[in-house]
Amino acid sequence: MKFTAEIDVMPLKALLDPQGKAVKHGLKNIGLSTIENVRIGKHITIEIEASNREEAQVKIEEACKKLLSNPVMESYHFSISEN
Amino acid sequence: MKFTAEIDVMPLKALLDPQGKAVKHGLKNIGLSTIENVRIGKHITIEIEASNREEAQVKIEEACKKLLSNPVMESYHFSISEN
Amino acid sequence: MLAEAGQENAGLVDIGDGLACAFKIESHNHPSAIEPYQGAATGVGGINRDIFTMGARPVAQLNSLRFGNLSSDKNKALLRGVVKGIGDYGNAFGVPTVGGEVFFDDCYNVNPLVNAMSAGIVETGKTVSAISYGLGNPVFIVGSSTGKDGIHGATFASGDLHEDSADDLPSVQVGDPFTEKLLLEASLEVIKTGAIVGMQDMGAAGIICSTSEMSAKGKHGMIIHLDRVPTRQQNMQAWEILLSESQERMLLVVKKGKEAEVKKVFEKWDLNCVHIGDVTTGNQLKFYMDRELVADVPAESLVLGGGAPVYNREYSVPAYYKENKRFSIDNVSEPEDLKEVARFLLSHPNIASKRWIYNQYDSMVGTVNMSTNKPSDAAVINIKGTDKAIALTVDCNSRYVHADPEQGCAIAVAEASRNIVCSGAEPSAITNCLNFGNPYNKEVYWQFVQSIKGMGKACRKFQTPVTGGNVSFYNQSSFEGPVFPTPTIGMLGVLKSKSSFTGLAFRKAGDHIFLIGESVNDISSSEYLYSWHKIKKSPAPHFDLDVEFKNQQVVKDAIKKGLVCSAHDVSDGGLFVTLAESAMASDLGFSIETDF
Amino acid sequence: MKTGIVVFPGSNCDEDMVYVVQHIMKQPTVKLWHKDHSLQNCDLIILPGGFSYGDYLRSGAIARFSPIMNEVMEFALRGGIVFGICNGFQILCESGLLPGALMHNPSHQFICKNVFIKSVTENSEITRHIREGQVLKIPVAHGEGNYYADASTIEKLNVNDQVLFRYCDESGNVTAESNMNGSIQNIAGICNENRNVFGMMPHPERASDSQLGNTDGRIIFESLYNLVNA
Repeated sequence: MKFTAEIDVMPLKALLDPQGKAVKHGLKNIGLSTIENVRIGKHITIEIEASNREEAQVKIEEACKKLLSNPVMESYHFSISEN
Repeated sequence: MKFTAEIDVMPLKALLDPQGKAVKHGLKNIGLSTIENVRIGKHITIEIEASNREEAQVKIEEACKKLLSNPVMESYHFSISEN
Repeated sequence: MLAEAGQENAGLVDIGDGLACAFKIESHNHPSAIEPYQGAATGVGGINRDIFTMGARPVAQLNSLRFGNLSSDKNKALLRGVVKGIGDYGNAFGVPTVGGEVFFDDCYNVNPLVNAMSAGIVETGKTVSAISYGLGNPVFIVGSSTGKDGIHGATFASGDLHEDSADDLPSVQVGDPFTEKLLLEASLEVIKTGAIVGMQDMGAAGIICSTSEMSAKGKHGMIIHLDRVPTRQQNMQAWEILLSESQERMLLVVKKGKEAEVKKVFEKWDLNCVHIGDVTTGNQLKFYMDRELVADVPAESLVLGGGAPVYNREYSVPAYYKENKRFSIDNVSEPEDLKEVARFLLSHPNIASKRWIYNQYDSMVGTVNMSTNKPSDAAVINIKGTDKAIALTVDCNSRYVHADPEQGCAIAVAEASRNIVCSGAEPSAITNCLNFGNPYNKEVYWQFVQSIKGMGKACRKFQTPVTGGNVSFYNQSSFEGPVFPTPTIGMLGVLKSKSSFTGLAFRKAGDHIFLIGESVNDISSSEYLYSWHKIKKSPAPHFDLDVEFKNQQVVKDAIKKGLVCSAHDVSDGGLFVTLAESAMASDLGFSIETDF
Repeated sequence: MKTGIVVFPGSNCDEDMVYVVQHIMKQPTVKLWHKDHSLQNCDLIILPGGFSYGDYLRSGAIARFSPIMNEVMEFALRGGIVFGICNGFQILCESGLLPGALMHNPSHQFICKNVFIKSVTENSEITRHIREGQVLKIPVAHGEGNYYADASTIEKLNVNDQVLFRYCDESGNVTAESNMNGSIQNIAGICNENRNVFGMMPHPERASDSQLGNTDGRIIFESLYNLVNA
């Protein structure tokens, strides 16, 4: 069975996010001034072959832990849907 | 009212995604070989003050069109939730 | 020397033409082991702030990196992360990375060394000191907002920490090169207004450190309102604001009445500029939080030498030091296939081209790097508008220092001086970054004491004063011992005239090749012995400081007389590698006869 | 020709550009601060290299909305000459003054080294003094230099002779090996349809000072200012 995982990897909340700060400034320049907080991370989509949803879940969890996110600085969450 | 927008900006399907390819290779190295397709883009969260959901929708749409994504090479979609 | 060592944020040396050079090297070893990218990036940020906080504009950066064995994926990842961190920060900040060194050895497996060096130019007399005085003068904090960065790093009872939920404490400090570039331009601009009494960048221990250092130096006190400090995270406590090590922030003491002028500059550059307190008489630092006195400490006691405790540590000669002496070249078999040895050495990570690394650094921004199209042993930086140039290098073979700290450290200074001389410059002064193991280990402290002896001896010989530097202890290897003692030497040289600039590449077929200095039948601690024969125990290579000095004078005079087409120092890999490097840089070959 | 060099927060090659234009090309030069709205009636605007807004989000994405860009775009639409180098080229693409976009290098690494580029048209203000096919050694320094545009845009660029430079080897062959950032058809520089807005990724200002041992870039400025070997 084919599944698609939508993964978000974001910098930990307490960390300074220089990119978010700069984009917030940019949004102010185009008149969007009622913006409080901008944070920027990665969105990763993965198509994965697995015998069932649980197996896909376990594999994606492992991918996030081992490679896709750096636990020292990032947190992740993901959703899985059947193709 | 306070709203949070979750925005995904992804490279256009037609484009080569070298980073995606590198990550797919990395995943194979840690034993996750049943992976077809990896694509990497940006996940942006924005907290925005707006009188109602429609206004927040319009503002985030404008932010995506004008700044957060470049139509030549990227597409975007977002969801808005009330805080 | 214009500033006494340790007095200012960086060493300051007069280079003539009414100009001075501020330069320094610093380590960011432990943060880089935790998170290589940000650890290295914030190291680059910190060292550059030490330069422009004195009013000098950074013109060149170098770095000295040490990693464990490249066969391990972890070390490959550390190398990739550190190099990308240095590149991303340095390139965005806009100062060219013009030189450096990298060395791989098992002893650095879990504890990489990341030393960053920066050099800046300032008109003599236009420098700004890290000082505070003048009753009523306002104190400003400028630059990034303050967060709970580096708080867990503070030596606090763990009891105090549990009040903060774990996810509120940033695990790592994130560098923002963009804000640092704004801070650089704003700082240099505000200095020109003449409104500044003193300026200090915020490094370790943030506000508490900068307020006390500046006050102790100016023999005045301060009243600081911590609630006025712009913060990035909600409800920060007083002690967190005091100790925060958030990056890209400076403390300014401004002349009373000039506040508006200062604010205008920082507003132009979209940076925080907040009046958080005032200078007082006496030497007490009074910190208030919402008008409640939370700390009242004398500035004097916190400052190095101002009253901070001085320790006298025992040391003892390590066993390996004597064992090394038992090595003899006679029981080293000569390999049959010497070509194979040559190929092995030329491709060894410690010797092979480091292009993969330095091509990730912008080495040309500022259009001052004369070594881009004419590679030279030391990087030569054009001082526009004068006939002068400066030369910069960073050197240390830590394997030699491990074998014999006194001799090895003297060799490090000698090699730096050799690189400066071979590029056509006159050695001027040094800064150093002393990376050692746990100082409570007697054998480590012996390495430290001996290295300082060797450095002093060599610096006196080459007349290159030590203008300051940095010490990093507790660099331990994976097998519980210390890493190799690594006293990295950063040396500045001056070319009175750009015409003496000399490259390392051969120039024309038919030019004669001269070897200056006597060759000794000695392969101790060489890459050949250590990596090809895998003989790890041998003394430091043969070295005579007086002969070394004389050889360098010969090269200096030959260059001055215009006799030299190129000059290249014989170091790692020996004569063959040196000749190969000069050949490869010029697409010319060489033929030499040896007399034995 | 009075030249205005725009300084964005994070630009770091503005002084390098002033040094070449003012001291080497001997042209009157002013720096234009990104918050101002006056181009101080310059005849020619240069957007220099650097990391405007730290290259955050996308190189040039935020700088494109700096206040002065309104005037720069009006100036360009009225036919004024605008020349963007590296970050300047990225800003011109983000603002739509030039077609296409600059994506991340395939290696996802910053690349700084000398490369060879070949002029492929004499019909432009910055290549008019350069023989078509002439090879120049010019340094590049970027992390997002991978020029991309859709097929029809590329077609138009070629048909209208809007491609100015292509990456090549030392003898002028446009090869895959000489393409260090993946740009389509080795495109290193282009101009707009009206031929008054120019953009290139390599840095000619870093190859214009004889003290640095390479002046191949000077001919581009000599073309721009219609001077003969200044």
